[in-house]
This record gives sequence, C-alpha cells and structure tokens, in this order.
Amino acid sequence: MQTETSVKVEQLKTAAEAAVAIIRFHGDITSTSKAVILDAYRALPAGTDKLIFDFTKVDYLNSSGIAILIQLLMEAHKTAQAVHSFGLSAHFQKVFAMVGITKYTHLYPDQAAALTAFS
Amino acid sequence: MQTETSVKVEQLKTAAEAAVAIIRFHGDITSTSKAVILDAYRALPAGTDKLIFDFTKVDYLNSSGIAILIQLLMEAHKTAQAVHSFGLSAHFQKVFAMVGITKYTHLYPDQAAALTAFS
Amino acid sequence: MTLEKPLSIELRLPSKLGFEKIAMQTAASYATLLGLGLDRVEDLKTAVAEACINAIEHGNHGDEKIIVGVILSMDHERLEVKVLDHGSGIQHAVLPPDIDKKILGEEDPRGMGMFLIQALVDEVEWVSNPPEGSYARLVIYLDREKH
Amino acid sequence: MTLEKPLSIELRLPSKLGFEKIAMQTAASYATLLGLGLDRVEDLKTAVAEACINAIEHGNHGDEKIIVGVILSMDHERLEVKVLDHGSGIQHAVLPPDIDKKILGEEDPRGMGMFLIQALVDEVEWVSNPPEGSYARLVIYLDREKH
Ligand SMILES: Nc1ncnc2c1ncn2[C@@H]1O[C@H](COP(=O)(O)OP(=O)(O)O)[C@@H](O)[C@H]1O
Ligand SMILES: Nc1ncnc2c1ncn2[C@@H]1O[C@H](COP(=O)(O)OP(=O)(O)O)[C@@H](O)[C@H]1O
Repeated sequence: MQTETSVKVEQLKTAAEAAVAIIRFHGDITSTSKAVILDAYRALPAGTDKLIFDFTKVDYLNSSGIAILIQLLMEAHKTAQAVHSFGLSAHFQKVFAMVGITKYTHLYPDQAAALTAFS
Repeated sequence: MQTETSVKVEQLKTAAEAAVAIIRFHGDITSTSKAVILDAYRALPAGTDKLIFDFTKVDYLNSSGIAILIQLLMEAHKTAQAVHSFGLSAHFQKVFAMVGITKYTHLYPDQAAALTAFS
Repeated sequence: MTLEKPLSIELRLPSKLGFEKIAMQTAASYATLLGLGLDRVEDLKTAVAEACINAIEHGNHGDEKIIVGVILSMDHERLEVKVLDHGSGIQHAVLPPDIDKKILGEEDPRGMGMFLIQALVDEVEWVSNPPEGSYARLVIYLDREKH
Repeated sequence: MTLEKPLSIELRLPSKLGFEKIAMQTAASYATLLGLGLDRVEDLKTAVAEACINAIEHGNHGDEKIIVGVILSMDHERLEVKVLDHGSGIQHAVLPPDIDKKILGEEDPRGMGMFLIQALVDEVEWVSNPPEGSYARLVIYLDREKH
C-alpha cells in the first residue's frame, strides 16, 4: 500500500546565530508513520533546544498521527525544547486547537515567522 | 446539483493588431453545458475569424463535453474561423489527439503561444 | 436493487487501515457534487476518516474480509453519513482529550477520534445493533453556510 | 457481508448524470492507495466516468431509483473495474469516431464514450447478462510503469 511517510531534518540558524532543527514531514501522518517519525526525532543532535515542525507537504493527518505528534511534544516538554509549527491548512489549524496541542506548539504562518519567533 | 459551467469571452489583439476572440471555459464541460457554451459562441461579434479556447480552468471534461466542442469546431469550420487552444492537461491533450479534434484545433502550451501563432 | 434513500450512495470497504482515505474522498466528492462548502467538506473528511478507522480497528478488528459500510445521503437541510461495522458498538461516552495530562504521560496520547468527530459535525450518534452490527451516524447541517 | 475479492471495494450510485464524478474520484483514490502511477490514474478516471455515464444513460435510462454498481479490485498484475447496470447491454462493436465526418455533419458529434474507454485501458469487455443486467469490465495493467 502506498501510504508513505518521510521525514527530512535540516539545521537552521536564527538571526542571532542560535541553532534550530527543522523536521519536514512528507506524505501521511498516521499510525504507520510512528517509527519513521520517532526515529528522526531521536536522531536530533544532543542539546537541540529549538525545533520547528514543517507540515507544508503533509497530505493526510489523522488522530493516530496527532497522537504521534503529542508523543514528540511530550519528549520535547521533558527536555524543555521549544517547538514551533507552520504549514498547516486552516482546517488542521482548527483541529490542532480543538485537541489543545496549540498549547505546546505555537502555529506560525510560514517558516520565516516560526524562525523569527525564536529570537 | 453543483455542476456549473461558465464561459467568459474576451477580445484580444495580435502583434499585428488583428482581432482575436477568446472563450475561457470554467468548471465542467458536460452535456449540461451545451446551452451556455453554444450561446457564448453564437454571441461572438460578426466577422470573428480568429478564436482561442482557454481550458485552464476546466475541472471535468467528458465525451459529451467533447461533442459540444466538436459542434463549435463544426460551425467554425463552416465560416473558416481558425481555432487555437491552450490550457489542457497532458491527459486531455492525449484524449483530444485520440478523438482526432487536434486536426481542427491546434494545441498550444499557453495563451501567448496561441496568440502568436495567428501572426 | 435500490438505494436506501433517494440520491444516496453506498460504499463498501475491506477492514484495512488506509482504506478510510477512499471513504474520505468519496464523501468529499459526494458533498461537493451536492453543493457543500469547502470548509465543511474538510470537517466531513476528517470525521468520516475517523469513523472508518474506528469501524476498521475496533468494530471489525482489522479483519480484511469483513466490510465497513458507508452510506451517504442528503436532503435540503442535512448531509448524513452512516459508517457501519460488525462489532458490538460503543458503551461509553465521548471523552474530551486532556492535553496537559497527555503531555505529562498521565493519559494515553491516543483516544481522540470520537472527540474529533463530535467536534467537527453538527450531530453524531453511535448505535449498537447486535447481532447485525453497529454504526456511527454523522450529520452536517447545510444552512450553516451558503457557498 | 463479505467482498467479492480480497481488498476490493464497491460503490453504488443512483442513475443520475453527475454521479459519475463520484465514481471517478473513488476509483482514483483506490488506485492511488494501491500504488498506480498518476498518468494511469487519469486514464482510469476518464474510462470509469464514461462507463458510468453509459450505465446511467443507456443501461438504466436515467432512472434515479436504479443503481449503478462499481466494483474495483486489484492483484499484483492488474486493476479491474466492473461497472454494472440493469439494462440489456450492448450488441454492437466499438466504432472509432471519424472526426472529418463529424465536422462535416455526416456523423453524430457524440458516440465517443466506448471508443475512449477502449483507447485508455488495457482490456475492456462488455457483458450482457439479462435479466440480472450488464456490465463493462475494464482492466489496467500495473507493469506498464513503476512509480
Ligand atoms: N466502531 C467502534 N466499535 C467498537 N468500539 C469503538 C468503536 N469506535 C470507538 N470505539 C471504542 O471507543 C474508544 C475511543 O475511540 P476513539 O476516541 O476514536 O480513540 P482511539 O480509536 O484512538 O482509541 C476506542 O478505543 C474503542 O474502545
Ligand atoms: N451500458 C450500456 N447499456 C446499453 N447500451 C449502451 C451502454 N453503453 C453504451 N451503449 C450503446 O452504445 C452506444 C455508444 O456509446 P458511446 O460510445 O459511449 O457513445 P454515446 O453514449 O455518446 O452514444 C450508445 O449510444 C448506446 O446505444
């Protein structure tokens, strides 16, 4: 079955030269995405304290996928990482707010805004 | 039911100042589109001898819709109008070629090319 | 062979995760054909997907040979979707997720499907009807907008 | 309630023009889920839409109470679609359109549906099976491409 998730991790810098890791999700975020997503998260360089989620290329996101994101936010919360997000459709911005996870990751309109907000 | 066709007619000029009418199709081209399309065609200014079909905004085109286009090309053929087309997806370019109507309307990659080809 | 209601459509899917995406697209194109606005179509898509996932996982226990049924119908006031499975249905109320508890590991990170369905549609009921099966019935009102 | 074949899906539509768009989208999302490449999905969409239009118009004479059935199935080699109606089927061969005759008004501008279906899929047959009904069976091979 063609339900692929892929994740790309990149390193960015804020204007003040602080390191920011960005996780770009591609395809579906569902129960089958769990290993790929957790592996990518856990392979982040030690000491990463600023993180961005890029949802621009996500085609399909369901409640099991949101549960995986909550697991990431749980681990981020434990290590006091700050997580910013961008690229969600208006519909999924609403869904994130309904579920309450906007309390643990603020949503920005684009990458530049998500990055600037770390300064 | 939400199966709307709309048609917009504009007047353009070639580089040599020759008048060209352009019919821009919007939405579906199916059996229910017949009156809208034929009316727009028949309301073209008398003496129109250069015509462009713009398919960029067409969502759904079926064989009954193609039959309506053939009717336009039939009337165009009678009055020696030249018809150029653009804005078809790769799939519908193939379908037009299969049916043979590319013999009566040449397909161009965009409006500029369709217009230039009249010079 | 006739349909349950005028201009209704029916879809039958195997109980395999991933196939809810087909139900989602079918529901979206039905709703679009009958004039539902784009933002409500998005609500419908997520709600139908979640109801199908529950029917696949909990109702039919992922047995690919068992069918999930989806019946879509519409009148002047409402779009209705029934998602049918062969399980014994739901005996408990919908629990809204407590995000703080989830983040602290005090609540399962999952368990948001029924909450989302309820939050996204205008009416929902879960009906148990053994031995025939169970269904979720979702309703979206048409008059909340005119597109 | 079980499906005809493993991982097949079934759709039932009223015989009303426009509803072929739902069959088209359902077929597209089934084929995409199972890995068919984008250009073949476009071929499938047009072929399924044309087969449904014929079932609606000619097979079921536009009687909205009568069902058009669409059964999609797939194995390692082929995607198959059956479009079922309750008419008596087709007794004649597929005629390729003669565009010059159409432009000269010597041939009906219509009559391209069956030709397009045949041109876009890898196999097609029309089967008459009264009194049960008739169906068009379309097949697309998977090995013509690997995306
Ligand atoms: N169709 C169903 N049949 C039987 N039980 C169900 C069904 N849908 C939901 N449930 C029960 O309700 C619970 C909550 O469902 P839900 O809120 O969708 O979250 P999740 O599926 O993530 O557990 C499920 O864990 C299951 O026990
Ligand atoms: N499902 C069907 N049941 C009965 N007759 C059919 C069916 N499909 C096609 N036909 C017959 O074949 C003819 C050609 O069909 P087609 O090539 O699709 O063109 P059109 O539908 O535009 O006439 C139809 O006019 C009809 O007489």
